[in-house]
Amino acid sequence: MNGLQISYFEASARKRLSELVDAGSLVEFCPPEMRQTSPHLAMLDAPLAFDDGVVTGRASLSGHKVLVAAQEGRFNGGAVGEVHGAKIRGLLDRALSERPTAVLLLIDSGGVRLHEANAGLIAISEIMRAVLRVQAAGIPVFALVGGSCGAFGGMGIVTRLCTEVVMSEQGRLGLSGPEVIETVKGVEEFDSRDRALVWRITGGKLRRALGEATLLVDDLIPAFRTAAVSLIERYRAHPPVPADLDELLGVQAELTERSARFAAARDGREIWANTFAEASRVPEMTVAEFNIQLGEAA
Amino acid sequence: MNAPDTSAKRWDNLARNRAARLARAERLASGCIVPSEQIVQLLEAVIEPGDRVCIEGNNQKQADFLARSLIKTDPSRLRDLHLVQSVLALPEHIDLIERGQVSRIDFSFSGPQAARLARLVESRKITIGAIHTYLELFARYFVDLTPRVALIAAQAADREGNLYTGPNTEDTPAIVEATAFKGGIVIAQVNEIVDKLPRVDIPADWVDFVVRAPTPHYIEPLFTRDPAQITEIQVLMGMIAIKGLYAEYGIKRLNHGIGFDTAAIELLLPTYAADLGLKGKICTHWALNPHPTLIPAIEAGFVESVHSFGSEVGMERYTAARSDIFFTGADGSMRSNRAFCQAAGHYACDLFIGSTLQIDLQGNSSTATKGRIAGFGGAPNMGADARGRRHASPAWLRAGREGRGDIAMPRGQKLVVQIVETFREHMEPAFVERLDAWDLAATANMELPPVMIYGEDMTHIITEEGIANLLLCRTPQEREQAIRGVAGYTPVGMARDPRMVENLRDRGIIRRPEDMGIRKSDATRDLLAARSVKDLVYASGGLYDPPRQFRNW
Amino acid sequence: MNGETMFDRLFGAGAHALTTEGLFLCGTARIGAQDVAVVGTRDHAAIDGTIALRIAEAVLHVVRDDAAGGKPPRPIVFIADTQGQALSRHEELLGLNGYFAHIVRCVDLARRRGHRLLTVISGEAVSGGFLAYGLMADRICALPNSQVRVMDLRAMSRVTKISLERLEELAKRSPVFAPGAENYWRMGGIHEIWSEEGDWSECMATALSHAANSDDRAAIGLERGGRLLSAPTAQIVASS
Amino acid sequence: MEQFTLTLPSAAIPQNVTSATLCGVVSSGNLEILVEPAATSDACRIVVNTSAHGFRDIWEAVLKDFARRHSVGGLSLSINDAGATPAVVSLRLDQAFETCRGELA
Repeated sequence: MNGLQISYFEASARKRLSELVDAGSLVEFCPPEMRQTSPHLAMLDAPLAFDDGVVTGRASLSGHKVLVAAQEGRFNGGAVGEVHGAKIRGLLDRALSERPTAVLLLIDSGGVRLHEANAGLIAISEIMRAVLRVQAAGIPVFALVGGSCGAFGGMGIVTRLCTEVVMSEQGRLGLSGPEVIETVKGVEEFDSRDRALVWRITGGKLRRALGEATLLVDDLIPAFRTAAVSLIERYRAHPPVPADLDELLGVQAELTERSARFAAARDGREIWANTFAEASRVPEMTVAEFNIQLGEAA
Repeated sequence: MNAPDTSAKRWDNLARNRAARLARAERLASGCIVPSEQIVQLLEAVIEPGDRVCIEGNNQKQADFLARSLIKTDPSRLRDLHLVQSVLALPEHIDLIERGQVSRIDFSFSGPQAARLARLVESRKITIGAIHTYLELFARYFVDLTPRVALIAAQAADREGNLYTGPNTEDTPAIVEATAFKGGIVIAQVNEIVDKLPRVDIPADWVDFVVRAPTPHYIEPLFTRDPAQITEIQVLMGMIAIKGLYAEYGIKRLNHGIGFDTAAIELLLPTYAADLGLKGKICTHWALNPHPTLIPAIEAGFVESVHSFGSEVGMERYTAARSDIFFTGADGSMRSNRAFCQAAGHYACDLFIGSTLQIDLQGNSSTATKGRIAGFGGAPNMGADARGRRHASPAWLRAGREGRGDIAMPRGQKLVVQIVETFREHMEPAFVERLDAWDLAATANMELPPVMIYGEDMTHIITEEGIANLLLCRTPQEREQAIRGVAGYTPVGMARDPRMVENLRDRGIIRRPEDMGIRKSDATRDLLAARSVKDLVYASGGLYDPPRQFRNW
Repeated sequence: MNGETMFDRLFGAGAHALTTEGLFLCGTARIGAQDVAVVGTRDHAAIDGTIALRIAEAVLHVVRDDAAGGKPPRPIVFIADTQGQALSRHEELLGLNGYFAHIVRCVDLARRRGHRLLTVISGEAVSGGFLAYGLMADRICALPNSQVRVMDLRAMSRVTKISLERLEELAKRSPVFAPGAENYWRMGGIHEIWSEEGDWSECMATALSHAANSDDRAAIGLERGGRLLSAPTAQIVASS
Repeated sequence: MEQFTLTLPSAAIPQNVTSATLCGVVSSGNLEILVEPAATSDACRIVVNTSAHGFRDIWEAVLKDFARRHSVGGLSLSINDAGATPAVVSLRLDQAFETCRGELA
């Protein structure tokens, strides 16, 4: 049918995965029919999902073996509970024995699931350590961020631990959600209902300009697929090596410089002004135009 | 023959009274320009007790500064007023009633103030003359409800008092015409006073005073629907409307109500309808505000002409750049006109489609709910057969044949369609045995239950279950079962006679999606030509400038 | 307890040389005969970019100095006292999560270089601030009366629309959502809770000797009965 | 949550279903449906878990119509619902059925 191409932002986790990897290649681990659901949600009389909001499996992507996890942002905001977190951690453990070409994490999460917050917090710290173990074994872990919940809380940290981060401009990445900041610090600090402002603080074009997202793509599943394939090809030739002292001292210097340069910044426009001749036009630019201008600036 | 006795009867009382009012105001103005800090004194000088006053406003622009100023006047001097105006939508409109300055109101729509108004009516603080349609109220301006003083809103004035109302011209010409030519006083609030206007929408000699408002008049972006909020069910109903109705009847000239259901139809035109080969065959001529969701259809070449009741915030540059489609002046900006567009919607369109809150078993529909006196604005004019119509079109003729059979005098009928999901949010059924309007009429002492569209005008109902064609029903029983037959799992729907409903389906009176060759699983949001406001901006080539609350970038 | 008293109890009087810089602290100490580095925060610090960079830098400098001096890698003791991440638009704009990820990488480098990592929760350990370094250690210990949580029950009740009474009732049966070091202990997120009466420097020495660089928290949570599904679920995905 | 199970007579699904399929997402006003093979070929077993209390009669009507409309004997449906309207439930049921048949085709 002559509609739009399939939006990554709007698709469910299962749809994203099925369109991202080679057709029919997904084999799911701990699939919904195992009904590994959250007893904690049940205890609080909240609705359950048969996969606890995350799909984990193996697939091929342009012929390469990958392990994949996709969080369902529409189920409890993609939040991490005990089972949900254990599935992602188990997938990363599996990578150590199965040695795929890459692990893809389709992150769409507000962070810890409040209904089982303690379990979620520990689970995320386990995922963080597992991501590092997988990378230390020479297997890249790619984060794809383009869903309605973005990547926040602990999953925002996990995203930044990944080898590469692919974002769409609709994707958002941060630590504390704007609503939390507004609730605690007041609307003057952060007006969470000003969606354009929220986007300028957390959105894909800001994260790409800061270099935190390594690729910015259109909000289309095939665009994410193309990006993932290109990363796989690149890392197949040069597997990741764990960060050494010099590299981390370099990052330290870079972040110190960022903090100093933008010591008073409170809006993405101030970051863009550093790179783009017409910073005010950045929000209106197409992804292609944005990438060209960013490339020229670099 | 004796000479006429001119002393016995004077024929220029209105003019002399007008002159007296202007004389009282003379010291307050320099030429026609009144400083904003003098506005309260001006109102007190020109308005007299018992006057019919119109404070311009619609569901779009509002003469808000003048309304705010009116409630600062001395209630002992300005009292017993009769408000004759399109809407009572600002808090100040109701404040004026609460201050005891108003004794009677005739209006069309009260939207956000509906609950406050209902309380005032119940406590007998105010008498409602009638709740009109817009066109009906405008008509009465020229018969028995002519304003004595009109307080209007314009974008700009020049120093002579010529007004530029631009894209948001809306009700202004109708109000000013009635007031100025019947000895009344016209006061305009403007956003700016300039040396040269882009064009003159209202000539200076129809305007008595101009005041520059401290803040620009408020305009509500009422016709913007964020495509992100359109549901799969609305996509499905949109597909049903296009394939089962628009294509079937060849609907070219039409009006859409506001809402996500109709926004879905607009966004399906360049995709679903184009795939069905319907470009150029349906939806070419519109009586419609510049809906942002119509942009993709316009860009796809679906649309030939759009005349508008009002404008829409953020659509100014787009409409100006598409002057082949929209009605624009020599200066390049659009001009709307609610009265003409209402007439166009009533007489020159073959179809009206809109949504509602309740439909009863006769097909009467209403958005009225208990405790709220809201009115319906223009919908009843759109959603009524134009019995005076004398020009034919294939769609109109076919509807007439279906409704009257072949034996009667050949005559067409307008297609009046309601599109609703069987349950609204919170599982409120859209189909009811009895409209809430009856209870409202009883508690508010209204002579008529507030019905938006009468059952006798309603020709089709679309729900997620399919289409009921009420034109083809031959008895009240058939009509009732046709309605029950698309009422889903509401109590009304569950009480259907399954055999009769199947019979109606065999006769094509009820058509299910599968009867029309529509696969429900095709109903996904990926079929929409825009999935977000940003998509609309891109579709417009950057010409559409959405208001802040619709921006997430 | 003031910082000095606490450090005296942890390391023995005179066996620590710590400097504080605002809410950040670092320095060296001894556990028995062992030299250790100490890095952490105090007074319920809200961790912002500045503190995050100081923590990361301190860890990198320990790694660098030990390597440069040809010394065996010293253990690093993290003192965790944080109310969580700083809540600010500016910090979000600059990507505070990325600063935290940087700490995590630095801690991971230390682990890979053979530094044993021990966390002592001395006041509060909350959410993101806790995730950034406290939860990354090999062995995590809590002093008595320390607070560990994501969100208090009142706030949780507001967000989840479940009544506070019901949450309090359920919290008696389940460790998964209510604040408390005890709950984290049952789930394996904290290895040890020390007692007020105990000899903390002895506890330190024992804890350090138990610090292994594998992540065994899910297994511990299963063993202690606080996290019954984590280990089995991960196992299903890891090896089905 | 309210839970109930229905076993509805329905003609046997023509194909042999061996694997499970999942359709939909559990989010406000939405639901997920897990379709699995079941032993009884002349009936469809449906387990409903819903957050909206007091609508069992409507659920039964919707599900009975579904079992009449399609040949779903031999299937077992498990539903997690977060307050979907009957329109959404019907749409999702049809999608689940088509997906399940599509996977076989």
